[in-house]
Amino acid sequence: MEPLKLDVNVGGLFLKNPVIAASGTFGYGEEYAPFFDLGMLGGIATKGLSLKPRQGNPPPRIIETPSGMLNAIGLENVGVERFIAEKLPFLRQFDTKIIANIFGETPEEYEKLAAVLSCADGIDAIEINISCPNVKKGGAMFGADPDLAAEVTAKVRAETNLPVIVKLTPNVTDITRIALAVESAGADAVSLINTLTGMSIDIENRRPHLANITGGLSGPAVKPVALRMVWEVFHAVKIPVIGIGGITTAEDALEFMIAGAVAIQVGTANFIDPASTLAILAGIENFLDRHQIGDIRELIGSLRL
Amino acid sequence: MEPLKLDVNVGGLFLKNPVIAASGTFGYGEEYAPFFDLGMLGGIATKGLSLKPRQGNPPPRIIETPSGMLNAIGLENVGVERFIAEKLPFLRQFDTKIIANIFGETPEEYEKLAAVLSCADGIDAIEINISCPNVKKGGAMFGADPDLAAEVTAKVRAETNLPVIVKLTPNVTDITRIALAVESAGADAVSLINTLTGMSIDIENRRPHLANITGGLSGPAVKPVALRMVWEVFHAVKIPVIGIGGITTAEDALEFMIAGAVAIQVGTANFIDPASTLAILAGIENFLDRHQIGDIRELIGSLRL
Amino acid sequence: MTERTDNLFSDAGFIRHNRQIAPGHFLLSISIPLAFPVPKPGQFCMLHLPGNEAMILSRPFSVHGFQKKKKEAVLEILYRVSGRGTQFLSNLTPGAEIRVLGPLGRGFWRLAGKRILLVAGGIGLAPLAFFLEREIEYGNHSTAFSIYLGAKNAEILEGLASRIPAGNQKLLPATDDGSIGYRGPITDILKKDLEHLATKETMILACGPTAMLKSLAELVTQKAVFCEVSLEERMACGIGACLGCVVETRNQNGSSTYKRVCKEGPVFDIREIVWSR
Amino acid sequence: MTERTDNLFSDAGFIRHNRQIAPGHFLLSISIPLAFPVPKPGQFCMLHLPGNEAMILSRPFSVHGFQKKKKEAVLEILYRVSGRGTQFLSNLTPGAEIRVLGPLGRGFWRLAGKRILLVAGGIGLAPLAFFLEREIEYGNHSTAFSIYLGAKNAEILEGLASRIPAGNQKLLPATDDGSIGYRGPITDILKKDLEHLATKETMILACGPTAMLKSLAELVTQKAVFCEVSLEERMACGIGACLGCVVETRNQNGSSTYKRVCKEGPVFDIREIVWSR
Ligand SMILES: Cc1cc2nc3c(=O)[nH]c(=O)nc-3n(C[C@H](O)[C@H](O)[C@H](O)COP(=O)(O)OP(=O)(O)OC[C@H]3O[C@@H](n4cnc5c(N)ncnc54)[C@H](O)[C@@H]3O)c2cc1C
Ligand SMILES: Cc1cc2nc3c(=O)[nH]c(=O)nc-3n(C[C@H](O)[C@H](O)[C@H](O)COP(=O)(O)OP(=O)(O)OC[C@H]3O[C@@H](n4cnc5c(N)ncnc54)[C@H](O)[C@@H]3O)c2cc1C
Ligand SMILES: Cc1cc2nc3c(=O)[nH]c(=O)nc-3n(C[C@H](O)[C@H](O)[C@H](O)COP(=O)(O)O)c2cc1C
Ligand SMILES: Cc1cc2nc3c(=O)[nH]c(=O)nc-3n(C[C@H](O)[C@H](O)[C@H](O)COP(=O)(O)O)c2cc1C
Ligand code: FES
Ligand code: FES
Repeated sequence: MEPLKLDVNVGGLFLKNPVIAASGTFGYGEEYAPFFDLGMLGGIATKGLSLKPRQGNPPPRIIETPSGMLNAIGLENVGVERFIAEKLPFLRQFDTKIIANIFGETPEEYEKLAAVLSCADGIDAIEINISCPNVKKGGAMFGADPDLAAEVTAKVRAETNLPVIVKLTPNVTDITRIALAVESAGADAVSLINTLTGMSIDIENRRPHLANITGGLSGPAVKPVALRMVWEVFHAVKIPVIGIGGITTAEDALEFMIAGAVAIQVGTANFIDPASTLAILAGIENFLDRHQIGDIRELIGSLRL
Repeated sequence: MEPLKLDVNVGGLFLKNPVIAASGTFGYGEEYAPFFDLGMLGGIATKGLSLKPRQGNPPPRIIETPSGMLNAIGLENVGVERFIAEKLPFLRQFDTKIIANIFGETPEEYEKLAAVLSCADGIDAIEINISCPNVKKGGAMFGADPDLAAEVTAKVRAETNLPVIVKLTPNVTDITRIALAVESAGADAVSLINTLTGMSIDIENRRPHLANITGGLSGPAVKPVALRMVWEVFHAVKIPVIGIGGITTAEDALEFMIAGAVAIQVGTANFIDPASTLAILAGIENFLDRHQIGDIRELIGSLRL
Repeated sequence: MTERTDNLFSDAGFIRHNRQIAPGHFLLSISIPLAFPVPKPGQFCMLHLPGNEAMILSRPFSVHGFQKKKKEAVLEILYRVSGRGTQFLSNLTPGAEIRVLGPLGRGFWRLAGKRILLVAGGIGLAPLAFFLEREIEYGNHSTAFSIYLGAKNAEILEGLASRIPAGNQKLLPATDDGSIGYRGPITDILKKDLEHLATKETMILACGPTAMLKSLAELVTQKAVFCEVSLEERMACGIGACLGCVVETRNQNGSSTYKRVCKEGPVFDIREIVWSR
Repeated sequence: MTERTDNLFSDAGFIRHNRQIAPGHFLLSISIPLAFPVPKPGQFCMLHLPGNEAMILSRPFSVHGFQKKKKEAVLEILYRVSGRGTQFLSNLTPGAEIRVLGPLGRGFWRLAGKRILLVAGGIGLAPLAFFLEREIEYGNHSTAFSIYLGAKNAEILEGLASRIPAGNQKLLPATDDGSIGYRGPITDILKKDLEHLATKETMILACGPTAMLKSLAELVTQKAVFCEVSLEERMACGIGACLGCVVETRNQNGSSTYKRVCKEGPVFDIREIVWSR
């Protein structure tokens, strides 16, 4: 029998399989290395990186919700310099693609981040996070406005030859407008969704569960919304779409790929089981086998209406 | 001991308690009458009414999702005339407030519906549904645009002396903009949220689970998003806010009231247990007792930051 | 329009036993309060899956058996594991609490007839066996019953057949793999038999997969035989409130309307249904 | 910066027993594969709640006991029902599968000392009892141990005390209602005792509610006694990846940093913590 073809091309980023660990849920890889060979993954998106190290928001930062969780980490990270010096060498040991997720408070910060990362050896793509709901400046502000989103994208595009992925926020009226804007501005791919803004209250003391008051909702609860948006964007743009949001099982991943995602990212599920990504990959292979599909690309966007 | 004060004023709609059955999940009341005295509820919002009867969307119309469900009923209803002739008399037997939920394809249709319902004896308020994601024309289209939302509101306002509640869609970038627009246009209250647009795919045959492809997500999964929006709108407008979205327990209802909702609606939970509304009401009373709060209004918007 | 059925029950029952009768097929016995109204064959219940809060909707199941005892009533459900909810159900053990809403919908019409053919596709036997049990109980001797039972293989067929109440009805088996009875769709046997039956004195009650019901629909429009089918559709409320469970039905004037399987059904005259999918 | 701990286990265990030791307090015994690395006192595990998919996050619990047997290892958890997850846990019965991730975090530092005071607020006893057990096991005779145990009432205190390994340590009880021992916060007794103890030769290990730890923090900054505390914070991953579980800590230069309870903790030098809430 022919071996299964699992490799996909995400706008110039070539992955050996479509399973990527999502930004912010996989640390810098180190924490998951005890559980399996990270080289089995298609790719790893790093925790969001900023120019300077960030402390993030005060705790409590997380709370469970029905089939989901809210987080307000606030983009705590070691900063791009220390990432390159201390974290990247570890990641580069593995035969997987490293996607640097970046975050800035101004378009210029994104620009500089792209420049710095393009010089660092071992980054395979840049994912622009214009969709973090948990920070006061930047983040989702850029992601909710097509013009700003395009500006950030264009600035990054000009600084790098790496594939540029723009990560979109679901907290908008029409996500296809933002997707089209960043496509025109030179994005090689879009990834969606980031978290939906949510809130949770401790009724006994009448305080928000999160110190930041609101946080980002992720996990199985958001899957239907994420899937709908992936399907909409897939039909609106020509660049590849990476599906994210509530993917916990291979079946979930397959829904996204059938809806049009060329690859998928696994976020919150990593917390449910540190080996989730592997189980998802194995389940995808199993499904292809069972349906005698030799190449995963046959599945992408194959929804029958 | 003083009796608990549970009554609330929703912009001129006086409810004996804050628990309302949500539109589209409680039929025209008849189906729930076998389970308890409907007169125990603060209010009942009817299935969305249109000028002419509507067939709704083809089946399948619903599918379960993690801690939630998608529906694409497509506003099947008997039409406003038959509602008044055949359904309203039944509802009026009970000592509860009847909120007519209305839906049109044009602002003029909303206007006519308001006129017809204002003449009918026994309607206590009108809830304008500008947020249904499951119909091609009208619905969410009006709810996503502040100007259109205001236009519909103003037209209804001009036709009726009944309290006018505008029901908002969560599928927008900034829900406070829509809330402010309908407030200026004369709304007496806003209710939120309607469903989040979502999708689900049957991977075995690669078809959408819903004939309508997409549907509206409701149930516990959406609660964090709904609560965040209620809190945002509560701080943005001066008119009262009705909280809706995933309310399944008294604790959920209390979260919304602490966040600023003067009343709450229970939707999907009616399917989980037909007597959910009563259990929620009992739980609220219990909480007030336990915390020695004599008047529920002390709770509204009492979130400590 | 809406029929009022005030005689409804929604409360906790307890699992008495939950035992496998064939691979993937289970018989669930629930002890419920005597207040549970006596269900008619063809009616169904909504079972709430206890514990797993991610599955919010109750699952609909036909009543397969019902007995009143001294202090409790016993409700029987025959089910097949076909997804995550039924998988979950199959793991529940005696003593577990389970919320039951029912009895729901309208049951089979009991028309006088010389001959009643019960056509069951797999787990579709559940309500038909209950129908037959009631007929036997009421001492209906003037009618001849035949059960056309299709299943995947002999093991499943025999497990299901063990649920047919004792009587002198005829069992006509068919399996997909021919491991017992006719090899092929059960409607094949039925078609042949119908050729030499007086259709006026015959009525058919059927429950099973859509493909079977579609074939049946073609069969009975050729032969003018009265036929009722129990349909399945995804449900949320089970009581007629959500409008989630509709099927397309034909009106007299040729136009079509949606009817609620949970309320106007689950049993319909087969001629009423528009078989689109 | 990040310590690499490759010695991690994530796999299914089975519940051996799950029994109430006092109202709302349970002892859970889990059989896990021998591959589970030997935990140090103060380390914790994440337990995945099986079945209820709406609760997606695993719950952190200190290791309360650990034994290697011939074919399996046994992990013991002592827990209090404090919310929906622990409520769910308390209903699990022997034989149920439960996923365990661990051992996690760093444990208590074992400094040589003449006198070790273990200060436990209620369920905070769980890791301290394990610490003591190991000391006794290793035959540490040169150190005197005292256990300061505060609880709501006598019933809970006695239930918890039954989990203290046999030895010749002193137990100093306090309850909120005075039904046994001192009436009031456990830190009151400790404060008095600290007055005539040579703080140089004394060290304190503590675990309990934030209010207790805060009083303790004040106490030990007055007296210069070495004190380690095990902290609690909401967790998602338990392994240092999500940055969800941070606490504010003081740096040498007076500035503050967030540290992950799951990775740099859960045990911290009490002086390091910025007690804001
Ligand atoms: C009136 C009626 C009577 C029924 N009687 C029986 C019976 O006696 N024995 C039996 O084994 N089955 C019966 N069914 C089918 C049974 O309800 C489904 O097999 C069951 O709901 C599947 O749930 P799941 O979670 O395992 O499947 P999943 O596919 O995981 O369920 C996902 C969702 O789809 C719904 N769903 C899936 N399949 C069906 C279906 N065929 N019909 C309706 N909803 C479905 C579920 O309720 C759930 O909301 C009946 C259905 C109806 C409508
Ligand atoms: C390192 C560590 C060790 C612990 N050891 C023990 C122990 O040995 N015995 C014991 O009974 N308890 C222990 N706890 C506390 C225990 O984790 C919580 O009581 C439990 O998570 C509550 O879950 P719940 O679903 O019942 O509560 P809910 O309040 O319903 O939980 C909602 C969410 O909040 C989280 N949460 C609630 N309270 C706490 C808390 N105090 N700490 C952390 N997360 C919380 C839950 O994990 C969950 O995500 C420990 C906590 C930590 C961080
Ligand atoms: C704790 C946490 C931290 C996150 N941090 C980031 C981040 O730094 N950058 C980013 O682009 N997305 C971040 N995300 C969003 C995820 O990458 C993902 O888009 C989202 O969680 C939805 O996917 P999921 O439901 O699979 O988790 C974070 C999510 C979580 C839960
Ligand atoms: C089956 C179904 C039908 C609905 N029909 C209507 C409707 O006719 N008009 C309307 O304004 N909202 C309708 N809704 C939305 C609900 O009233 C409510 O806003 C939403 O479901 C969120 O609340 P919940 O999570 O409590 O269900 C419907 C929801 C469901 C699930
Ligand atoms: S299931 Fe709700 S109307 Fe039939
Ligand atoms: S729980 Fe995730 S970093 Fe500590």
